[in-house]
Amino acid sequence: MADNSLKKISIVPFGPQHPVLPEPIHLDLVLQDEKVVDALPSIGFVHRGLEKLVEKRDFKEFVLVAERTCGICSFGHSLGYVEAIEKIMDIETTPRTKYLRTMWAELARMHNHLMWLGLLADAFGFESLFMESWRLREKVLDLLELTTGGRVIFSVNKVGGLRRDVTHEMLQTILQTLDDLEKECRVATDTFLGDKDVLSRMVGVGKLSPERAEELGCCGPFLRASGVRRDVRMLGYEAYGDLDMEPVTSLEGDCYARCKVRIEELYQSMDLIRQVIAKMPGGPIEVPVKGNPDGEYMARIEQPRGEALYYVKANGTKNLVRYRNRTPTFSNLPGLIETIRGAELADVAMMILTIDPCISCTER
Amino acid sequence: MKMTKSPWVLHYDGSSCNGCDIEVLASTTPRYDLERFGIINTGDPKHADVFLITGGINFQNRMVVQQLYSQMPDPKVVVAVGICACDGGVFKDCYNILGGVDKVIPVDIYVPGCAARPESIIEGVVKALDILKKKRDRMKQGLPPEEKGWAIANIRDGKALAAQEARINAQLKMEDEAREARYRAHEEAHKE
Amino acid sequence: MRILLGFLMILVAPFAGAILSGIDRFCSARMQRRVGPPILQPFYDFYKFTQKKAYIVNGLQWLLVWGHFLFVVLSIWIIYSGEDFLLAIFSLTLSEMMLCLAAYSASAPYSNMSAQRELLQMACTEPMLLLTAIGFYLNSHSFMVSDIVSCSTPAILRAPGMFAGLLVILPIELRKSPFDVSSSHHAHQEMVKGVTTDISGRTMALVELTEWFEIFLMCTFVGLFFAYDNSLTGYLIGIAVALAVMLVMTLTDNVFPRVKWERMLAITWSTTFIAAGGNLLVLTLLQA
Amino acid sequence: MGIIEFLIFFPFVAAALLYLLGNGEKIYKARKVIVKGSSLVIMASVIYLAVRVLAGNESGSFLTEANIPNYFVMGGELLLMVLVTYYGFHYHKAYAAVLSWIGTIPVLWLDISGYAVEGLPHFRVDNLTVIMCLVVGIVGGFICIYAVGYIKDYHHHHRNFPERSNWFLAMLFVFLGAMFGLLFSDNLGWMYFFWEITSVCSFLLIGYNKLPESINNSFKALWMNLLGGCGFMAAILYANIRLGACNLSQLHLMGSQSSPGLMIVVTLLAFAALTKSAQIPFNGWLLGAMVAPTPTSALLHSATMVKAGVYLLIRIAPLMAGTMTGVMVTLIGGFTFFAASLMAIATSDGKRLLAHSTVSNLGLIVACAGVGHPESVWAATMLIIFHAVSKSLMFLCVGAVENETGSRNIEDMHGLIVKMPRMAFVMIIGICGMYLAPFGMLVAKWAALKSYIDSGSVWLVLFLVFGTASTSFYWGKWLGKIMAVIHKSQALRDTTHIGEWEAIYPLAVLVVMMCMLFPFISSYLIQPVLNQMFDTIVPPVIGGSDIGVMLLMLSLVISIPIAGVVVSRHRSGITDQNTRSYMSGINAGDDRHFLNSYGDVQPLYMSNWYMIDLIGELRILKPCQMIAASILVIFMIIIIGGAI
Amino acid sequence: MAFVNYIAYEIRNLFSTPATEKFPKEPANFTERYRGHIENDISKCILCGMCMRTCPSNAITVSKPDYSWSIRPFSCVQCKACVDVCPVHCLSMVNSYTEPGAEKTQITNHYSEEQVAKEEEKKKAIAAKVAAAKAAAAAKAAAAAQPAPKAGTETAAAQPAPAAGAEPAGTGETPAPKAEAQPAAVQSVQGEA
Amino acid sequence: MNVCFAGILEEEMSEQTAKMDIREVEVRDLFSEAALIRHDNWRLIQICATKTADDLYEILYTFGRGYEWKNLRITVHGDDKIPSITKIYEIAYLYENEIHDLYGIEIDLMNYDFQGRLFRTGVQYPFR
Ligand code: SF4
Ligand code: SF4
Ligand code: SF4
Ligand code: SF4
Ligand code: SF4
Ligand code: SF4
Ligand code: SF4
Ligand code: SF4
Repeated sequence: MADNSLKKISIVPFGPQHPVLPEPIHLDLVLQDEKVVDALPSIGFVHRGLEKLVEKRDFKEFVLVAERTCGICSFGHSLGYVEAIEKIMDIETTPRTKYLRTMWAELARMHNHLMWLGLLADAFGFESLFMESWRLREKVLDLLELTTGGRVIFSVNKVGGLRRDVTHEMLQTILQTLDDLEKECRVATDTFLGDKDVLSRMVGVGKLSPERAEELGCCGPFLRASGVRRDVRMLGYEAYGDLDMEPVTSLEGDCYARCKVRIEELYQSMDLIRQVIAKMPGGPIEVPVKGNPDGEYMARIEQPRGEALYYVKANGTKNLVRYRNRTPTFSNLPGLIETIRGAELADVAMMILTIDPCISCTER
Repeated sequence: MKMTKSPWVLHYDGSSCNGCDIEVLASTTPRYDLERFGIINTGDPKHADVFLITGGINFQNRMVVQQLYSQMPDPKVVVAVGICACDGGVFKDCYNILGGVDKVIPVDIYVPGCAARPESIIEGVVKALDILKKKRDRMKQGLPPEEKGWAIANIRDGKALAAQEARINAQLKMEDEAREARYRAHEEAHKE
Repeated sequence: MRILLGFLMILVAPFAGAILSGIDRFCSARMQRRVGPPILQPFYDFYKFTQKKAYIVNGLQWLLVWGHFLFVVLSIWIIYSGEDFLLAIFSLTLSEMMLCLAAYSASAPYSNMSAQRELLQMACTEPMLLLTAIGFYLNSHSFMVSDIVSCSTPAILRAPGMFAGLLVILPIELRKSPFDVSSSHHAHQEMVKGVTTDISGRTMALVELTEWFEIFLMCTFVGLFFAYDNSLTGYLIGIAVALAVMLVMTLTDNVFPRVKWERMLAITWSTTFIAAGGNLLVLTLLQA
Repeated sequence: MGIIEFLIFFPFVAAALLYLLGNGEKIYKARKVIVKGSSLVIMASVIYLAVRVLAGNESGSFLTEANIPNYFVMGGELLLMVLVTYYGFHYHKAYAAVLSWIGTIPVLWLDISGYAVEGLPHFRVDNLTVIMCLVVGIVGGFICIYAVGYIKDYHHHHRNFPERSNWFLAMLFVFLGAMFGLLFSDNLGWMYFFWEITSVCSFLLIGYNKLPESINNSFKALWMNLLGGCGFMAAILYANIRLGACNLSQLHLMGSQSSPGLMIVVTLLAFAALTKSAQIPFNGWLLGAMVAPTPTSALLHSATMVKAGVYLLIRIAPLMAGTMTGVMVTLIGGFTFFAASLMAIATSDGKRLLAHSTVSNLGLIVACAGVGHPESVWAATMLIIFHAVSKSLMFLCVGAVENETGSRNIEDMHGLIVKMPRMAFVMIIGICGMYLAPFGMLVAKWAALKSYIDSGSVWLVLFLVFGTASTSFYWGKWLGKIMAVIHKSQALRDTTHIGEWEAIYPLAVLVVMMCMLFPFISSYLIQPVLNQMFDTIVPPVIGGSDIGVMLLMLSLVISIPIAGVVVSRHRSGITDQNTRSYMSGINAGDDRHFLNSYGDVQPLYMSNWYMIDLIGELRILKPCQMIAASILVIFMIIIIGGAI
Repeated sequence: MAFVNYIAYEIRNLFSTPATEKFPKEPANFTERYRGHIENDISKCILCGMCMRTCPSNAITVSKPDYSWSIRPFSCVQCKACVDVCPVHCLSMVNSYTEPGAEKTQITNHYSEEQVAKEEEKKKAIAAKVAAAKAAAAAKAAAAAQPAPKAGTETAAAQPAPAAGAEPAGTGETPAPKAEAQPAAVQSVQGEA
Repeated sequence: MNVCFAGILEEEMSEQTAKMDIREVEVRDLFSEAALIRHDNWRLIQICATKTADDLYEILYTFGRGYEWKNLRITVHGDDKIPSITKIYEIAYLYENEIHDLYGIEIDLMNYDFQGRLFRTGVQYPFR
């Protein structure tokens, strides 16, 4: 009798172009006041159809396309792809290859996590922290450019090995920079984890229970922040088997936990890189590749955003039959929708960011 | 005073791989700081002078790009950042990529690179400003902005695009007609 | 004479406001370790907007934006010609309301949502603005600005709570973090560009211009707390404090995340209630 | 002389005539003529009265000897009691009957037993009366005119109710008569009689369509008003027996020696007034009253009946200044102002929102009256005038919109400015009149604020500032909805009856005119009230330069749309280019649609903010009533207990 | 505490020098490995076309008949694949990026006079060796393959952007030379004929 | 629901091999198989289609538990209708819509059916 609450729902198009979304994803948000009652994603604004390119490019050359699935985990994509091919062709790469790949993968994780922190800060309107994170990220990019020649697209992997070696001086520079970086990062990360106003935006927002996270097929830091201890790196691909690491987890399952997990992973990556450099073996960086692959394999790689799968099916010709990439964001989307439901509009941007969505690999 | 001292940028990510995309963002951050040229990365097409677009055009985002372009007030310039935006890059053979940005809106400056380096993006925007000024002058003289035309028919998948538009228009028309009918019924009832 | 001063200040205000906003942007950039735009950047922006076509969504919006502008100007005129302070605040409120309505009139998702948020922001600031006026009244027993500035004690002595409350809501008026809920100068905002989302070109220039006036007006509010006896020292202190406050605002902009509206409402209303209300209580008790 | 009696009796005559005329297609014309004619007569006579009184020709007290009328009054009271008893038992709500007995029998006994003080004038005319008469007569007249067309439409829509529109219109006129009676009465007993008539009228009108909900709500209104009536009765008894006073003006004179006994009377009267003006523990009846047809809501529940309560409070305002009673009244009023405006935020039903807003504004007036300073009385009077006009305008508009579009929900008024431009324009005027700066309400608020500070009531100031903030929130929301320009949606064919326009336009003009003329209203109408009430020359409340600034604002507000029209005429469209509104780049063809996640065209619909979960009626109405009720009870106990 | 630290940090930043590069005033500095743009030492190039076939974005066109090697820098994704594949190492990745421009240019390197002369010599020698009997068949094949090289050899094209269809090798319309599994030798023979 | 928290078991850490654990099932058994798997607390990792010959498609369902994983594979023709497993795994809708949009294989009774507009492509069913 008192509340005539019939017509109070608006449907708002959120994205594809929206300042807090660096990437085009679209959500229909069903809002009541500012509360999100329901959300439905639509993807495809970046869909290029690159998986079908395997029919036009030969399998070795396809590495270059695969890594352009995305400019952020570009290294991861090339890694996953060559890993799958190498498994099919039974190629055992050299130890130095493995260590260098691991190092780059971790550097990429660092730049990604710093970038993510910046974007997160931006999502809750903390511009200076965004600037700070990205300033720090530039240092990682410098390292990557120094060693690979590219800031975001590295083009170092190839089937059977690497295209570039890294000199001793470069490794020293990396160590040096890491030390500086670790110190500089503290101010920013402390603010993320300790500032009361920042916490007020993150704590308790977008909770996801471990059961639910598993059920929704989440992966990566998103999953680990819900308290599930799974990190595909533990499978020991490349050099990870030789390194000393533990998955970073957190129990809260909210945005704060996701932020915490990523920050800890940032420091963990620094640690891993130090380990890698300390153990770095010498030797060649590639092995000869003969013939064409025949068979199928699905490689699993832990990318900054979580587990990515690279399914390759080949039939003995130089063009593959199928290349399929199931990316972390794709499997995190249902989790995202789940957390958005019932959230505040102001939190939507942040929630979207906490899965660290990468649409370009989701849609390929 | 020159209007080129305050170009505001609208950044839209077409079907890029994010590589160029984050480089555009990176160019606003301390290391490169676009703001020292008065450039602000605004999220609103209606305030923007420069349309920075990364990535190629695909079947689905074509309308978005055109929409945003049409919402930017004249004079305006378009800067295509990255090889993908220039001509489709490694994806130009993909079935869903129509090609570079110039397939659907006129592009004034191409910034090559995969990914385009922030320096190069800055340089591109600065170059675009000259064009912006020229366009302003043209506008002052009452001339239409020189814009290179484009047509759906020129694009691969043109037919499918046209079909998509037709579908949307049909839906809109249906809506309109339904509303009309409602109004008419109401008026009928009033006539008694 | 006073009326003339009012008109003079209408001319001065935009320049002062623009320079202040230029300084703000410059300092903000430096705090983020960037070079930042030149101090005169706001003028460039303004000029740029005047050079652009206005793509507007409807004519009503244009009118309302003019209304927005005129009433802020009126507000400044009222204050500097020594008229009623409370009326200046009413005029300011009216002007903000017009901006909201301009956004509403676009009937577009983001304009609409931010208009609602803007209304909420107004609801957050209005009590405090009124209490500021009351603070002055309690000091000088008049709402007339001419009486306020010639009162023998500066208002800050009697109404420090009001001053504190005003500082808390100032970020709202200046559209700064932590309270830049409806529209923000930052690029990345869930509301896109807030109430100005659907305003463009020359119309937008007007909004910018109005914003300068608003900055100046806010400085005036701050400064008024320090004016006494119509004396030069009072005015100078006022100006100095106003400048310092602007710097502090730049800093707050940089060290706070944007809060959510519930928190904004809670913070502003509770500080208003506690600081200003407490001050009011003490003053009335003292006077009684 | 004569004009007073005429004003009281004429409406009854008109009512009888209308009732006897009956219903049916054929008499609609005749009825229209009668209603219009009587309304115009009433308006003319109040204006005549006003002119005479203001010119100083007719002022003071009349009718000292009134034995025969006294019998009429007693008979009337008895009749009302019987009526209520009948309805109470008929609908199994015996408590109403009981309350009615409690309220009526002692008064009858008083009159019969001879304890009643006699020999004093029963009528009084002064500036306050004149102001109220003007409000009731003019606004009421327009509403009656509106009602003729409206009720026809109403039955056209609601064919499921039996048509009793003759009865409805008659009731409206009866009510007007009662209202005049109440205003002119100085004698408490007479006042009480008219007071009860208004209560019963309101009861009958709320239950007009005899739906279960209406019946329930009408009884709610009845019992609350009767409860207030009991308070009134107690006051009369105490005044007559213990103080030997039967007139309001007598109480006023006794004010100088401010005895504790007097305070009891004042408190009881204040209690009665609080119920009638629907202050918070009693606001339920006003909200429920919104089920009635719109003219009822407009007439009874915004413009007149609820004003009876505040009228009484203003009458006793000087007595309350600085007393506990004053504190109680201001507390309740201030709290009501704030809480009701919060609830209004969470309301989307247009009429219900108006009801909340009415309660809230009445709260402000009540608080002003409670303060009892000249300035606050000035503000209260000003508020009454402006509120009555603007609010009734709003009610009429909402009613007309409802008849037109089938909904009175604010959400459905989206884009009204395009759909029904004339109506929207009038509504905009109405809303502006309710809360925007240069319009009357705000002027009055300005004075209220000043007087609150001067009286040192901190809580009132706080209530006022926070309440003002929430007030502008909900009006702003509504205004925004109306002003949303949706392209491509054609205007609806405006089928509002001419009769409705005949009421709406003049009221709209009145709102604007009053804003422009408010300095005159202040100095010629209200200032004398203060002088009479406080027996001194009260300095002008609002300063000369302030008036100048306010008028400047007003002229700006008015000139902007005019300038817009002129400019758009001359420049053939202000727009350089119209563009689509921003929708994240996926507008589908126009402003009103976008492509949704399924790739389909989705019409855009934007709802307003309501914060139902935070401040919805369901959530805070009960607690607020508890708080207010306990404040009321505690204060009454303290005051009355202390006095006894 | 974190909050206070951060405020202190911001204030310190206000007075320290910005981290911004001086880029437009001073030239950008590139690391040695930076993959900027491709340059071809045409004097060494044997026009074998390996680079053309490897290039993932079809940026390179090699035309034997015209003795030219051209690259469209606005298509090159700087992957360095061509450099790695070039049998004579005449390609190099220079560490400065291609300047942004209003047109999508194409850079063409022609053989110098002497080189052309030398090639002509060689060709004649080869032509002599090739049996005259095969001439007819070769001519036929050449006629079929004619369009492909032609489209590729438009020089320094000021191509109007929207003339979409006409864009060389930009879309998949013109048969992309590289994806075909044709043996390279045949193609060169075709070019000669 | 009771989920096995992924403990790090030694045998799971063992090297990935080129062998994938794939079980071929009939289309009609898919639903019941999936239900059984779900019952054992396996999560859905991905669904992926491959065109192996003209009008012959394989669909691979991958499930995981902790670090373990296993696959089901069905083989269908282009105009076959396959059952949706969204009743069992609610998140399968994204994968299933994707397969429908790219391969044109009809999938019955998905909980969110984008009607072929999850990926709006110029070419209908590009992978067909
Ligand atoms: S990849 Fe990451 S940084 Fe890039 S747009 Fe997506 S979310 Fe943003
Ligand atoms: S997860 Fe994101 S960053 Fe990583 S590859 Fe995918 S799109 Fe790129
Ligand atoms: S040009 Fe390269 S880096 Fe840029 S979007 Fe395209 S593939 Fe990514
Ligand atoms: S009754 Fe009259 S106003 Fe109502 S819908 Fe029917 S015709 Fe329209
Ligand atoms: S639309 Fe509503 S008000 Fe009109 S007749 Fe129907 S129920 Fe009654
Ligand atoms: S691969 Fe080297 S030699 Fe061959 S054409 Fe290319 S640049 Fe010339
Ligand atoms: S660098 Fe890569 S893209 Fe550029 S020309 Fe060489 S192979 Fe082609
Ligand atoms: S295969 Fe033939 S064309 Fe290719 S590089 Fe070797 S010799 Fe040259």
